[in-house]
Amino acid sequence: MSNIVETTKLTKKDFESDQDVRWCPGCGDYSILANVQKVMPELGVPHENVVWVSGIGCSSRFPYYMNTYGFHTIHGRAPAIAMGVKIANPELSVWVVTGDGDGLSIGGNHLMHALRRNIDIKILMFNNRIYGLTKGQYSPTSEFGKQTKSAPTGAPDYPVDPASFAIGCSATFVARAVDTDAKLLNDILLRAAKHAGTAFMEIYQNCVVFNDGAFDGFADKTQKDEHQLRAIHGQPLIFGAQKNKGLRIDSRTLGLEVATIGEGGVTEKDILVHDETNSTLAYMLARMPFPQFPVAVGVLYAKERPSYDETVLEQVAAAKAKTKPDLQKLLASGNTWTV
Amino acid sequence: MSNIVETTKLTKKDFESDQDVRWCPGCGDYSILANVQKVMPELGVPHENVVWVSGIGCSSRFPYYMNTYGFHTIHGRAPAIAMGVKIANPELSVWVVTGDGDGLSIGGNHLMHALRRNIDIKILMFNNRIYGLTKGQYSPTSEFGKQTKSAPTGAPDYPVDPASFAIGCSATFVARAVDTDAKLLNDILLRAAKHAGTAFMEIYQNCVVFNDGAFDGFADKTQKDEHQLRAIHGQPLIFGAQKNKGLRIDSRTLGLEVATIGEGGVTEKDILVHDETNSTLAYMLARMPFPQFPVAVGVLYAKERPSYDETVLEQVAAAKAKTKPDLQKLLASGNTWTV
Amino acid sequence: MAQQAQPGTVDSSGSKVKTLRGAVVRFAGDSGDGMQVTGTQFTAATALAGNDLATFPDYPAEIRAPAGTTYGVSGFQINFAATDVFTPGDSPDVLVAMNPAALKTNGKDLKRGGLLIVNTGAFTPQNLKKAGYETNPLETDAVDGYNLLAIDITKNTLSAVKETGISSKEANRCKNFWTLGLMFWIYGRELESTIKWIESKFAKEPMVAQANVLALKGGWAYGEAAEISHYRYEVPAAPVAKGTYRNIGGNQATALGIAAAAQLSGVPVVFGAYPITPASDILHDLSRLKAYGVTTVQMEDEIAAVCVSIGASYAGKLGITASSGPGIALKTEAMGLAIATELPLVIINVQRGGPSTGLPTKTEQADLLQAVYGRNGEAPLAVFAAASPGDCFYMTLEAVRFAVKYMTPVMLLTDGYLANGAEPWRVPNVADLPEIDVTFRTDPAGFHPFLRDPATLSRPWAVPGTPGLLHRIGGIERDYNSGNISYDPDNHEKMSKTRAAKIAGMTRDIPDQKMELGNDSGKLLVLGWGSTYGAIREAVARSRERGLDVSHAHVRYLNPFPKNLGELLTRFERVLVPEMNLGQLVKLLRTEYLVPAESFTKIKGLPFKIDEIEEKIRQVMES
Amino acid sequence: MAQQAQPGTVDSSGSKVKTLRGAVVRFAGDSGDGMQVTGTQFTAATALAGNDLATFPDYPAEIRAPAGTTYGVSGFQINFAATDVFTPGDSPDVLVAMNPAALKTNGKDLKRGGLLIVNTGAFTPQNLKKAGYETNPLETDAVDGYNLLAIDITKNTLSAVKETGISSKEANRCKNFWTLGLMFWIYGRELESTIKWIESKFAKEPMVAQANVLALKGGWAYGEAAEISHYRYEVPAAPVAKGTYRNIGGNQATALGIAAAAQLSGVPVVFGAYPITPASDILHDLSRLKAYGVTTVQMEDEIAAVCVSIGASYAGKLGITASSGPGIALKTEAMGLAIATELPLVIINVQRGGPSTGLPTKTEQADLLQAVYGRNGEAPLAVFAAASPGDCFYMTLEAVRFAVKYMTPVMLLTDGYLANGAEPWRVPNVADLPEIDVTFRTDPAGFHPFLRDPATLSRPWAVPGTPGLLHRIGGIERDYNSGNISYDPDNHEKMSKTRAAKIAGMTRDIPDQKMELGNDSGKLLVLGWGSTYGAIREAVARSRERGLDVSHAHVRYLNPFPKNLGELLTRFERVLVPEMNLGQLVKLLRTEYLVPAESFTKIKGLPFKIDEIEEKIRQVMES
Ligand SMILES: Cc1ncc(C[n+]2csc(CCOP(=O)(O)OP(=O)(O)O)c2C)c(N)n1
Ligand SMILES: Cc1ncc(C[n+]2csc(CCOP(=O)(O)OP(=O)(O)O)c2C)c(N)n1
Ligand code: SF4
Ligand code: SF4
Ligand SMILES: [Mg+2]
Ligand SMILES: [Mg+2]
Repeated sequence: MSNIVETTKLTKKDFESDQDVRWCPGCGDYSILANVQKVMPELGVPHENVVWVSGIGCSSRFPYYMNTYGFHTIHGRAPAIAMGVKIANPELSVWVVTGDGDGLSIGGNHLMHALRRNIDIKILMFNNRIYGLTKGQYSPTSEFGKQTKSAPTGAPDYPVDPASFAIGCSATFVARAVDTDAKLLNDILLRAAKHAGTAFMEIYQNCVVFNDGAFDGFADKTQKDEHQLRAIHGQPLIFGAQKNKGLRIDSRTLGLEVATIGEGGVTEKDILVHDETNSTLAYMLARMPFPQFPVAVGVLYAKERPSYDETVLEQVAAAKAKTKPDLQKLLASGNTWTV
Repeated sequence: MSNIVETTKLTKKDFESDQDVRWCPGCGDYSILANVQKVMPELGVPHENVVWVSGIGCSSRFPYYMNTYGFHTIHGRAPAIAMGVKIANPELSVWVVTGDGDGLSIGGNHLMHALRRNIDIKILMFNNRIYGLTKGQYSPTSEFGKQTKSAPTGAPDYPVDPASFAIGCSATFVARAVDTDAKLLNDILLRAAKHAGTAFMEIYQNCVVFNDGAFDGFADKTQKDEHQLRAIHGQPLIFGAQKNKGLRIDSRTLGLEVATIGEGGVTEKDILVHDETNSTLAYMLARMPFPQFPVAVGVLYAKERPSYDETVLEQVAAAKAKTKPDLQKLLASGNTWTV
Repeated sequence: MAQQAQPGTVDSSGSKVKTLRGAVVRFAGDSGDGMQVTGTQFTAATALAGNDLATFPDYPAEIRAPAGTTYGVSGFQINFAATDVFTPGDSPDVLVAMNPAALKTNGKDLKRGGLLIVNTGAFTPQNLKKAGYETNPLETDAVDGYNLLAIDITKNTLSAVKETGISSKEANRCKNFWTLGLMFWIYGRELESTIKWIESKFAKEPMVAQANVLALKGGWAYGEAAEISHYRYEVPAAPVAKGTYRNIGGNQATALGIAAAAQLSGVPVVFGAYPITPASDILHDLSRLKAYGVTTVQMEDEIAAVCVSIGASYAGKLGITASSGPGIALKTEAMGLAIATELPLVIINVQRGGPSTGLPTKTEQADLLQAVYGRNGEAPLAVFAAASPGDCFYMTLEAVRFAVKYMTPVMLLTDGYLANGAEPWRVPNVADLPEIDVTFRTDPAGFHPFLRDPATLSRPWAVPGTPGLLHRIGGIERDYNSGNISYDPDNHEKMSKTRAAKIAGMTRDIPDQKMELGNDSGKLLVLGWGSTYGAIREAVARSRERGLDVSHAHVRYLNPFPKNLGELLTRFERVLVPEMNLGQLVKLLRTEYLVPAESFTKIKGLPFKIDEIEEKIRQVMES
Repeated sequence: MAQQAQPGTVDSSGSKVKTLRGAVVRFAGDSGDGMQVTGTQFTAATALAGNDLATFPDYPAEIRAPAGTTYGVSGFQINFAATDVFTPGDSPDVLVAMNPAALKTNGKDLKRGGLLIVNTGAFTPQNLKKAGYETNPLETDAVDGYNLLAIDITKNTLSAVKETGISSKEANRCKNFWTLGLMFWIYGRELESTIKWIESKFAKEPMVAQANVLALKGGWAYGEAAEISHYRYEVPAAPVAKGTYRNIGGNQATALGIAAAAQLSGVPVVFGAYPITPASDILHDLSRLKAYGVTTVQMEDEIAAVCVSIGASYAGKLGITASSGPGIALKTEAMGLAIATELPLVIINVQRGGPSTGLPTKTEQADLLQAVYGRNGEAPLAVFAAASPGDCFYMTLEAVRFAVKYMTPVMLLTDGYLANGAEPWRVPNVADLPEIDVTFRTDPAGFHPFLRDPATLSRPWAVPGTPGLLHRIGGIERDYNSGNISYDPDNHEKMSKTRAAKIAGMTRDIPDQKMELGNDSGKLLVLGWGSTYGAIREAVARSRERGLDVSHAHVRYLNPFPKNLGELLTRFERVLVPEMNLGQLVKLLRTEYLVPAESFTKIKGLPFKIDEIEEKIRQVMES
């Protein structure tokens, strides 16, 4: 493929690589892949400036299927490698794909540090609440007590919630989506692309083989309206098939509750309005227990803060403005004597 | 030391090892050590059942100075090793000492997983916002822009707040203290000891050599009353030299504010009451920006949840109740044939 | 072993049954075709018939590849004979190909003149295309030189199970049992045990059970009816030692070894793990053995997994961890801590193809030098290796025995081939198993954490909870006596040399190197380690039958080597070292004994074939 | 070099000045006594006087130990001479002990008959007790056999600086300059450059500056006044090559090498690091060189540090990382990825005492086998080593040059002794430095990511951002041509052998092994690597002066070895390999060349003394 291709507007097809896609038939990864390929041309980034970096897992095979630059690295380390790519060349649009195991089990630390540093990379975590590639052990997002191959009498671990973890790590962009929800995926991918810093997206992804139907309670078309709450900045946090339920807060106990508009004198004005710049609210939305509460999706939190790469670029520019590099002088710096 | 010692009530002296304490003169670690040694006898745990595990760093030398069992391990891994100790012998009282570098930089992942698993170990993180042992590089808790040996033009990293990180990880016990505040240390250590799960304590610790006075703004005796807020369950969140300031929340914006009692009609009733079982409140308290807000200390969050070790013990007991181990039978399990 | 016809007997139907010394059979089909079940059932029946055998499955790398693709092909090979069997066999004598993709990927392996059974029902245009065939190979010269038995197994199965009224989708899934029935007829196996297995497996779905039984019988009936009795063979029972046998895979044997170690030592095991292919099954098996004193802990990564085991060892339990490739690499630093603090620990490395992620589902022996040398500082590590699936059990016990006796980590090397391969295993009598003695220090008198046993140089195991033994240890160099931190130069040298001497001194307890086959001196010694055992054993046996002066020895203790090994090597004119790497044991031998041992390597993610080694022996003897 | 009096000259005061070939001086005092500054200033003046020299500081392991304790003693040793100097010297000829603890820890090293200068003002009962003395050693036979120069330096300093009116606490801190003044007098050094240094250093505190200058002059004046002119020596200038010189430490040289690599190649560096002793200073130095195209990234751990560098290399910058001991161990897995994906990367290992945390502040050479062998799978790694502080500069350039030319990671081994030691270094002319050619692939025609240069077997460096070269790479085995995932057995063997051949083929560019000293054949070759250079060089020189037929060669390229090395070894009757470990290079030599090379080891966290090697050579020649 040559330069010429880049001058015309790219299409989804341009982002499809020549490799056979080898996920299990029916895997949620397919839908995410298709949607990402669809969104990519929208970004207006030159084709050759897109890089996908991943760790290890079913999800992490993603870069092979994208016709962009791609690096399938080692388990859990994608954020650190992606950071190297971005620092080496800030022109690049750097995307990371990781799984709940790759990103939160072995790779939790790199994720935390990427998030707090706010390096301008976009992280998609495919959360299927299981280790797919190694054939079905429980992951850090699996439910307490879940029976799997490695826990026949139930996982003794309490799970971590990716979004509230990210918020606790001072992330600047936290969103949630569902593998099959094209519209939602599209929205958050575009928002993430525009965010100048680390964008973290948790995508609920169905593993048909080892954890089928894990999210049916809210992801299934029939459940979606009643059990998903689409958070939109500046709009009330309303959900329900009738769009008549909303979230309210008790300011003394700081507890959330579901209120039904029209019942007991509740009006839309009583419903909390989503403020994506409020991390406390994001924290509460992320942690709502299901099914007592709906699952919050969309952009839970977004707030700009200087990105790591930006700060480093400024420092380098400042250093270059101050010092003209002269290697000979550098080598001879300090006390010298001549014989 | 023989058995006989154990039958009489232990004293602080009993917990002092015979090793020379080799921190820099004036280091905040001394005060923490002395207070821990003072509290230990209060726990009523047999002397030989106390184990201190640490990673690497100035702070991590701690176990050598405690006359208990002690294991000075490798950088960042103390929580995992301590978990092994606890699982191997649930009778033991297992304590971890770590630093902001040891626990949040290289060891952040193990910390996260210990916290979510809720294994019954007690973690003291000495936060001096610097790498002490390696002589003064910035740490994950150092301020953005801090100038150090490794960042002469300022750290480009945005820090992570240990307490809100812990809360985001679904910790069950999160407390804060100051190295020199004996009373506060005493209180949280005792509370932590009683908590059946992972107890996380962040202790602000002054590094006289590489980050002297980092906490003077609120830790210094002259500043303490005005700039520390001691959170006590069930009591209003009041602080200030005059004890006339308190925290209030705006239930629509979910923002905290400082209100002065007696001004503008504010009474004590308007002040938020601390509920240590509310993780949202804990999150807000942990993240209050200083100096606009006071620094919250004490038990920010505490809520019981089955501990990992308890769950595992139950599973083992259930398995033993079901199966009487018969090695010969086990070896001959599955399809067999006899020749 | 070639499928050579021998003077035969006559079967019930009156046809001549040829008697064979043995045969290699491979089942290949789509992942959804149930080839692993077919293979396992064929194995069980073969074992019951008294043959010696070995098996090897070949899973696709993908979890569930699309139906009909070449990369979705799943295989299972069995080698069975009237004599001792040491490997799953080289080229199959019989290949069952359930679809075009299976033929495409496996066809080239079938021995010239071998029997090729194909399910023509699956040779649809669509499947042919998916497999990359432009024309139907059954109609070209592609199958020339084989005995082709082309049957529409799909159709035959459907008609066999019709009476059950089962859905056609489910009926179609009975194909593998129909095929198995045919294979049972060919080799004269009893149907009984498989019927029983089907009935218990599908107890909750009686219709499915019935259909599978009918399919099985249908396949057998087809053999009887069709005029194919010239394909019927008999492989007489092998003269094996008396006892109760079971089939065992390497990971299974390792897991049983761990449970046995807990029982024999009386010290419970804490098994720290993080899933990784091909080691995960050890975790899976052990997670069901809580009643046997094994607690499994699934940690957040391999570093945490080894650390939780180290913590457990420190607190007086048997800390064991297992991993592979990248996971073992990650444990490097923590293994150094266990070496430095002299704590017992067993690290099981189920080797796979490298470097980096490499070939996760394939086998290799390329971690030996890493095991022996791969840590910062002088960090001596005992390294053992298992030679066969069943041997994993015994070598696991050895690893634990040495770890607790010498208070030090031991690494046990197995590999993907051992892990997934299987062989009949004589169930040992528990009373005959080695004792694993553990003494915990309890006496405070004169106690120091590094007070050494003068013979083994081992330090006392003094665990938290013991009154009067309070002490501190750590990764910074420890004083020879007190164990406190010491920066003293002479102390460091003394400690370094002591740690080295402790490992070197294990030779005291390591059995002398014995010969597997042949004389203990002569022209050529073939020296192997690990899973190459079977191929070398058989290749040497065949070469000896041809009159060559060649012997086989197999090293199970790789660091330190058995004390007589050096001397043994000097008694041969030449030493050949076959390895599935680029030459690693050979490096250790050359450095240790300055012998010009020669390397013979294969690094294809696949085990050696017997033929390959036999051929190499011939070459070496001629050169 | 022994401090032997020679026919001397007469100094300004008319007293006889003995001329020496050289001397070893050690300054020792409390951490707060400013010994490092004293040593550095003495070094600067000595360099200006034209002597060749080498220095080594000895910091306490603690950050800031309590005053007066033995573990708080800080030392600085300098060896200077009228001839070439290769090490900081064995036993000092002169020991300056600023307090009892300094005498306690250093006294035993002083040469019999050496000059012992003590500050009696610090020999208070309290300090004596802290140092563990029961009686004042100056009053016992402990100092018999030394030339004791007991001066109350504290009191003399206070009176020298009195006129400034400075506080007595600050006055007391001028002791070191008083001492330096005395030493300057003894060795006839100029005060000028030090006075200038003081004035610029304390520019903002003129009173402190004045006091220090007065102290310096006071020390000198004391020498003139006291009747000690029999202690006055002259060491003539050394005949060194013309040029501009500076003093350089190993870490400093490494950092400069990295900056130079960025400038010479035109490709900026991304240096990923996590602090660790003794490697951290490379990070510190580089963090000030942003203008030179070096971006430092302090990561959350060593795994992230190597990964950020790999990411940068992938994106077309020079990825470099540095660490030590446990940190290097942690990078193991990721290094495998860089090897597998064939990306340039330089890993600097500043070795320290091991295993595990070991002796972080002490030196050792025990990571060589790990460097060569310590990864999962067949993961060949180029390994180079620097021989002296200044050599770190050149070997860093070499490491980068090979990494980019061969598209592969290179590990450069230095150690704590090189890192902290220093020597005069002739500043190279930038125009004379080797070129570092980098070509990025830009042509899409026929591009494949693993298309190899037929000579080097190196793949193209095709970086994101380049139009038309979109491709994917990863840690799973890659197809020989397309780079796509391949599980093909033959491909894996081909790729494994190619990766090995690529590293082996570097011999093409590696300079032939040259002799450092002596003939290239004969009775004994002493073969070293790394920081043992100076001690071996000098020991061989002295042995040759004594008429022994011994030569010295020093290996800088350890994997692969220079192509003539094997042949060179065979030209000597015996080969002796001194190493600061338990014998690692010797293992590589034995395995590679089957030569009975003999090992001579020291593993005390300390460098070899010249005497130790000389003595060993004598023994070997006699046996
Ligand atoms: C260092 C290392 N440890 C373990 C593995 C084995 N491994 C591969 S993927 C995986 C977990 C995958 O889980 P997840 O990230 O959730 O991805 P999924 O397959 O579910 O998409 C593990 C444990 C590995 N490849 N490398
Ligand atoms: C694997 C590894 N990497 C790096 C180091 C070097 N190191 C020792 S302590 C430390 C940081 C200490 O910081 P912190 O935990 O905050 O402890 P402090 O000294 O400040 O108490 C580092 C980087 C090490 N010992 N091991
Ligand atoms: S195992 Fe699960 S996650 Fe992996 S490809 Fe299959 S369905 Fe998808
Ligand atoms: S360096 Fe800082 S943290 Fe470390 S001992 Fe000294 S004062 Fe304490
Ligand atoms: Mg997953
Ligand atoms: Mg710190």
